Amino acid sequence: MIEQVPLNHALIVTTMMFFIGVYGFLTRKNLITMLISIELMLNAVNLNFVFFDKYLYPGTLEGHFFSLFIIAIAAAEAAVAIAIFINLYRNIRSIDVEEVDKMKY
Amino acid sequence: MNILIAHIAVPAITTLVMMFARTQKQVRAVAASGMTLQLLLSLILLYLFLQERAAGNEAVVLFTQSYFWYPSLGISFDIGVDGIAVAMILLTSIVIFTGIFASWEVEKLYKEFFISLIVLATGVYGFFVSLDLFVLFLFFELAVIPMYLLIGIWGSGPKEYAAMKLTLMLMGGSALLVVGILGVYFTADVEGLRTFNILALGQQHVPIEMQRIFFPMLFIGFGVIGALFPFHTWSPDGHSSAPTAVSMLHAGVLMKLGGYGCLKVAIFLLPEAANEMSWIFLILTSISVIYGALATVVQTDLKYINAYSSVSHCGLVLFAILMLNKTSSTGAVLQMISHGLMTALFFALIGMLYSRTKTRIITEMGGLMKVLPFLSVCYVIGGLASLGLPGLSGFVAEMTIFVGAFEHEDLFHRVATIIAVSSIVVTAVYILRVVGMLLMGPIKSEAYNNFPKAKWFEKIATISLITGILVIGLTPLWLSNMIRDSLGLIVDKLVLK
Amino acid sequence: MSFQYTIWILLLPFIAFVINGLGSGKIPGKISGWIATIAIGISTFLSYRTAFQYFTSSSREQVIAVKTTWLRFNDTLQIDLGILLDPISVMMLVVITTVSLVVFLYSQGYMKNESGYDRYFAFLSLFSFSMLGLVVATNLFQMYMFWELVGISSYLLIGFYYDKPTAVAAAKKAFIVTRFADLGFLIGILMVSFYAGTFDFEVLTRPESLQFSTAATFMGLSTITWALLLIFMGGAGKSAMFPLHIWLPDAMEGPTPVSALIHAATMVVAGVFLVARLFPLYYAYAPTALEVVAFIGAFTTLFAAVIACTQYDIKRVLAFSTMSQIGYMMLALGVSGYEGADGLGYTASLFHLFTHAFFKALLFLGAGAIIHAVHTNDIREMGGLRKHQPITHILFLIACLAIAGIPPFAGFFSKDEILSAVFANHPIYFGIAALVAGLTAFYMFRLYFIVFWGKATKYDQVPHESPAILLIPMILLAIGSTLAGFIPFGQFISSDGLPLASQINWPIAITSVILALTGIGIAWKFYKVESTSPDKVAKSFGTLYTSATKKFYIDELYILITKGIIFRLVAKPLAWFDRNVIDAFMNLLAATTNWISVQIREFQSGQVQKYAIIFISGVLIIVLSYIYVNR
Amino acid sequence: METSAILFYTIATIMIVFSLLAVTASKILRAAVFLLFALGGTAGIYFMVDYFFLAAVQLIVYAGGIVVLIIFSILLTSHIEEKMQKPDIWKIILTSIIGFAGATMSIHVITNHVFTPHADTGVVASMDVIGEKLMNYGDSGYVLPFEVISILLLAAMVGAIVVAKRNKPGSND
Repeated sequence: MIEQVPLNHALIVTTMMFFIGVYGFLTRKNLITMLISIELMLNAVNLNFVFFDKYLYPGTLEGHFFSLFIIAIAAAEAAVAIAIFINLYRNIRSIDVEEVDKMKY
Repeated sequence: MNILIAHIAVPAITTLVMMFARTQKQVRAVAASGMTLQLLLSLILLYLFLQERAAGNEAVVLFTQSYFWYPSLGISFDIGVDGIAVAMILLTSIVIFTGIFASWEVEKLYKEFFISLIVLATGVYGFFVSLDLFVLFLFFELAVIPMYLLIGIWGSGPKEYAAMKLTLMLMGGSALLVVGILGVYFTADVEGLRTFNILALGQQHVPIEMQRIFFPMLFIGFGVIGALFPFHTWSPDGHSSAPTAVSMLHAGVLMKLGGYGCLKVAIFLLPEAANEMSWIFLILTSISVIYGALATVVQTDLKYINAYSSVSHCGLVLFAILMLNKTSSTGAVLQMISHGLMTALFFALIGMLYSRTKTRIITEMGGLMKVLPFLSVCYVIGGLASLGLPGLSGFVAEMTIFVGAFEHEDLFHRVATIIAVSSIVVTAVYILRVVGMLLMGPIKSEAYNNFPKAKWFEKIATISLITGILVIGLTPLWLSNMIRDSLGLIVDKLVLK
Repeated sequence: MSFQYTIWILLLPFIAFVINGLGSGKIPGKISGWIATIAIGISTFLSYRTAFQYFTSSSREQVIAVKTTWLRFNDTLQIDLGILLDPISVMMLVVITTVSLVVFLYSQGYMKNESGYDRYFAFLSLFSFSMLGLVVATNLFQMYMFWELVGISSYLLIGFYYDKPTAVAAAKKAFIVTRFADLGFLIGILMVSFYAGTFDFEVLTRPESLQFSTAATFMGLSTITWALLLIFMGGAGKSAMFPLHIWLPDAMEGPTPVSALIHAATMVVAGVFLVARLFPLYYAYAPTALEVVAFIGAFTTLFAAVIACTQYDIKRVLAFSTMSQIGYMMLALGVSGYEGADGLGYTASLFHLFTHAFFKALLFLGAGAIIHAVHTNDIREMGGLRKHQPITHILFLIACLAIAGIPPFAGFFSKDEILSAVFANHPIYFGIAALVAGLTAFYMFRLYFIVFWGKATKYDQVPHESPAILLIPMILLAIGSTLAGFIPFGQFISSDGLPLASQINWPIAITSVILALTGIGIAWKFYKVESTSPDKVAKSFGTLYTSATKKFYIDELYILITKGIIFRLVAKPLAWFDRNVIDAFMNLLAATTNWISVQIREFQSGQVQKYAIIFISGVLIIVLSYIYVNR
Repeated sequence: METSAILFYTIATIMIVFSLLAVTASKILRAAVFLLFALGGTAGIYFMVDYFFLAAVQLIVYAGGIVVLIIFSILLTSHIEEKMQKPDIWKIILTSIIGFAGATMSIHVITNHVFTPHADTGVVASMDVIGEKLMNYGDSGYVLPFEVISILLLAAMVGAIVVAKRNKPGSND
């Protein structure tokens, strides 16, 4: 079904998505929106795996499983991240990334 | 058991035993007995060494022992001593022995104090016995690090500043040393396994281009602790802030690691560069000698006076080493020992006087000869040794150096020598100035009459140091021969121009 | 014929020093004094025995009585400690032990009420030991060692009253000035030994056996000349030759017997002895250096004599007189030749050294007796003492006659020899020497008349004659001063070792006696009774007189150089430089490191996004460069 | 153009647009919702490549789990109406430059690289194939990562609870 689309185009889409994620990660101040950006990046990477799997090494399903595992890890990561955010919010009443610099020096 | 290993083991065991001591009395007793044992061991070592030599044992180093630590890198725990090392070990034993007695009344954290002091001494012993550059460096660091604690915790005045300064400058020297040692290790043209063994490295040849790079590094690296101008500034601050025993040990022994290292590592392993570049350092050391002496003349703090005069005297050590011949190098080692004893005596006495007068500024004191005759006479003897009175150790050392330095006929060496020689006048000036202001003249204050007389442990400390000074001063021949015989290997490598 | 026992001449005073030094405070003063005196007494006896034994044997060879290696420098140079006996060292042994014994005895009485009696005798014994070691040295370096020891014992004795600031300052000054001179001595020794390959006098006094390359020159003089000049500098320092004389007048702060022993009879002539010891070397290789010796000697003798005429401190007058007389000896050495009759100057110089020791010691001891009685050093506060101290008066008069060169006293003979030797060399030097002979007579009798005649001063406490313990030593010296001149000195001591038959050169002798009598006459006229004529004469000399009383401002010059220039302009700035430049540079290094790390620390801001920006930029740059490279 | 291609480009456009909106939206809840759309678009693409299971997981875990989690946490930490302050302009410019540079570089590499596609072997990611592979410990079996992930999830769960747990009053940590 996807075969009509050249791999290059598919990859360009994921690349754009990835760098949008990067942009978000670097500009957003709110930690939760930064997490959103990270999810975008992960998503782009997942797509890449799937595309490579489908176009270049069909049948092995390696990309498929990789994506599967990444989704699992992303879930775990999001859970921990949000736990940290909440704890942080409880402590300093803010989840602004610029105020979280207690660990400097 | 090998007697050299015993030299490292006794202090180590002493510290261990000390951990279980509770009261100040017990700690002192353990420390004193341990170091007395150590002094006896060193005397036995000297006896055995002379015995072996008399029996015709011509080996370069005696009492050797070798344990591999890390064979693939050629690191092994090699120990052995030649005449120079034996002399230095004996010096160390005397100084640490007296140091224990000089710090008899330390109240604050006494257990930790003695432990650090003896750990420091352990490092020094290890340095003198090891034949492996890596191990040598390890012990060198072991000797330098406790200094930070000793000055930082038990010091006086701006002690944190002084401790930091001293440690940082010595560490800077160490950094150069590491590079230099590794440089020699990697560039020596060796077949098969590389080695850190000094004697083995001595038989290998380092390319001259590499020597030119690594010689200054090693020389300055060791020179920093030997108070080479202009890297001497840690000495006045460090010594004036350090507690008595630490000043004694540091000026008496640790500064000697510099001269010893310069001679047995820098010059021995890199002889051609030494020949080529000695003039640069000769200029620096000549400056050191006269500059230290002149700077002493105007100081008013007793410890500063002694620190600057140490700069001058240790400059003379390096100066003599750089003359690169047997006579002057013998003189250098003699000067190290002589200065070690003298300066330890001075610092001990300064500590004892300070505990009574509560000041170290000479203009605030006077007439001590009347109230503290014993300590004053000891101070005068130390002063006379320092200004090179015949019959005391300083004379022997200085004259050997000067005769050695005069073996060079060219104008440059002549001028450098004459500059160095002229320091004896300046030395006389500052010694007599101190003696005149501090000990002579009318008694400065009524309170002086209530000063306690010298206590027994103070007497032990000063008398043992003065005995050393007198023995060397009156019968120098055996010592000078012992040192001289060990220098052959080093000096023969120096191709004289 | 063995001279082994001579070692005890040295060891006995040393043992006395050790006993008195270690037992300080434990041995009662009286006993410590006797220990030292007995030790030096035995030494004296042994010295006389040595002298007898040595001079009765026909040869005047050098004898090495004892010798042991003390320190070896390299394959050729080594320091031996030993005893070298030759005419001059044996003569010096006699002089030193005799004067020492006399002074030790005298001190028993003189120092009776001082505290630190044991310390005094310890130092005095140390001095005798070092001085004896100096004269019997077998080599230059041994001589240098004892030279230094002599210096330090002099320091200790001048500073004997260590709670008196002037004494401390004087001691310090004496040591430092001589130390400075010794610097020259040491460098000279090093140079000589480098070229000669030995320190031994056995070799050095036989110049024919040495090979000096005279080719090497520095500033127009050969290196060996420089070396010998530097050695002479050492001698000049100890012997208080101009311009290194400034310590000697101040050294009079010490106890008077010390001044008699050290600063009149023995230590200060060490310089003369040194030049005499190396005389063959000077003569053979460095005639220029000898000319310098003669010049310095001539200048000092006149210089000191002029100053002596203006001083009012009894001991300072004697000190300048000592300088003047040593200048005389130096002058004689400097003009001396080597062989046969040419060597008269050498003999004369040492003869004068010998006789001078007696009468100058006597003068000092006499001065001590006077000071003891009147408790002041200032001659203006004395007068008419001949009534109070008749014996001292006679003894002092003998000494004055001896130093003035009136026959038949000792000074006459030796001075006559010097004058003949100088006359043979150079008329200007002779003129100076003759003038000084007159001046000497004048200032000595000025002293004599003021003190013993003059106005009858009122004393708080009537001065009384000294006790026998002070008088007996002085009488011994007076005998020496009277008779020493009759010793046929040239028979024993001459530059080339062969007996020198010296006769009195009558024309010169008569001249000098006339000059001396003139001097005495003027002094008699001026000072026998109080008169205003001295002041008038002094006024007519104007600045010359005032500068002479101020010792020609040499002290001030020295203070300017040491305090003003070396201390203030060199040492102080140097110490400042060390603290504020070198140390500051090290601190700057540390501060810079600190500053850089503070700056770098900003990277570690804790701002995650900044880290991320840097991280991503880094990755981009790496990838970009990778692409670029693999294009 | 084939329908499938049209479908793909449509989904791609949706995805990119919503991604952009997600990172620029000034209200945080909207950003989460836009993220949901972008993730949904991804699931659509998974359907297009016939990975139905993956698509299902994507929808359940991402859209159903993570986004809900995010929204909850937003509700816990912010006001819904609260507008986020704009990032300062320099930051935006700098980041845009970095983003553009990165994207350009990557796209440059992608377009210039010649991929060699392999023919489809006809293996379908059906449930039984997936299950077999996940539980297989032989070649091309994923039982080890599977187990590791499961432990990781457990650990994350415990960790999240511990971190987020409200401290008892009076206790120090």
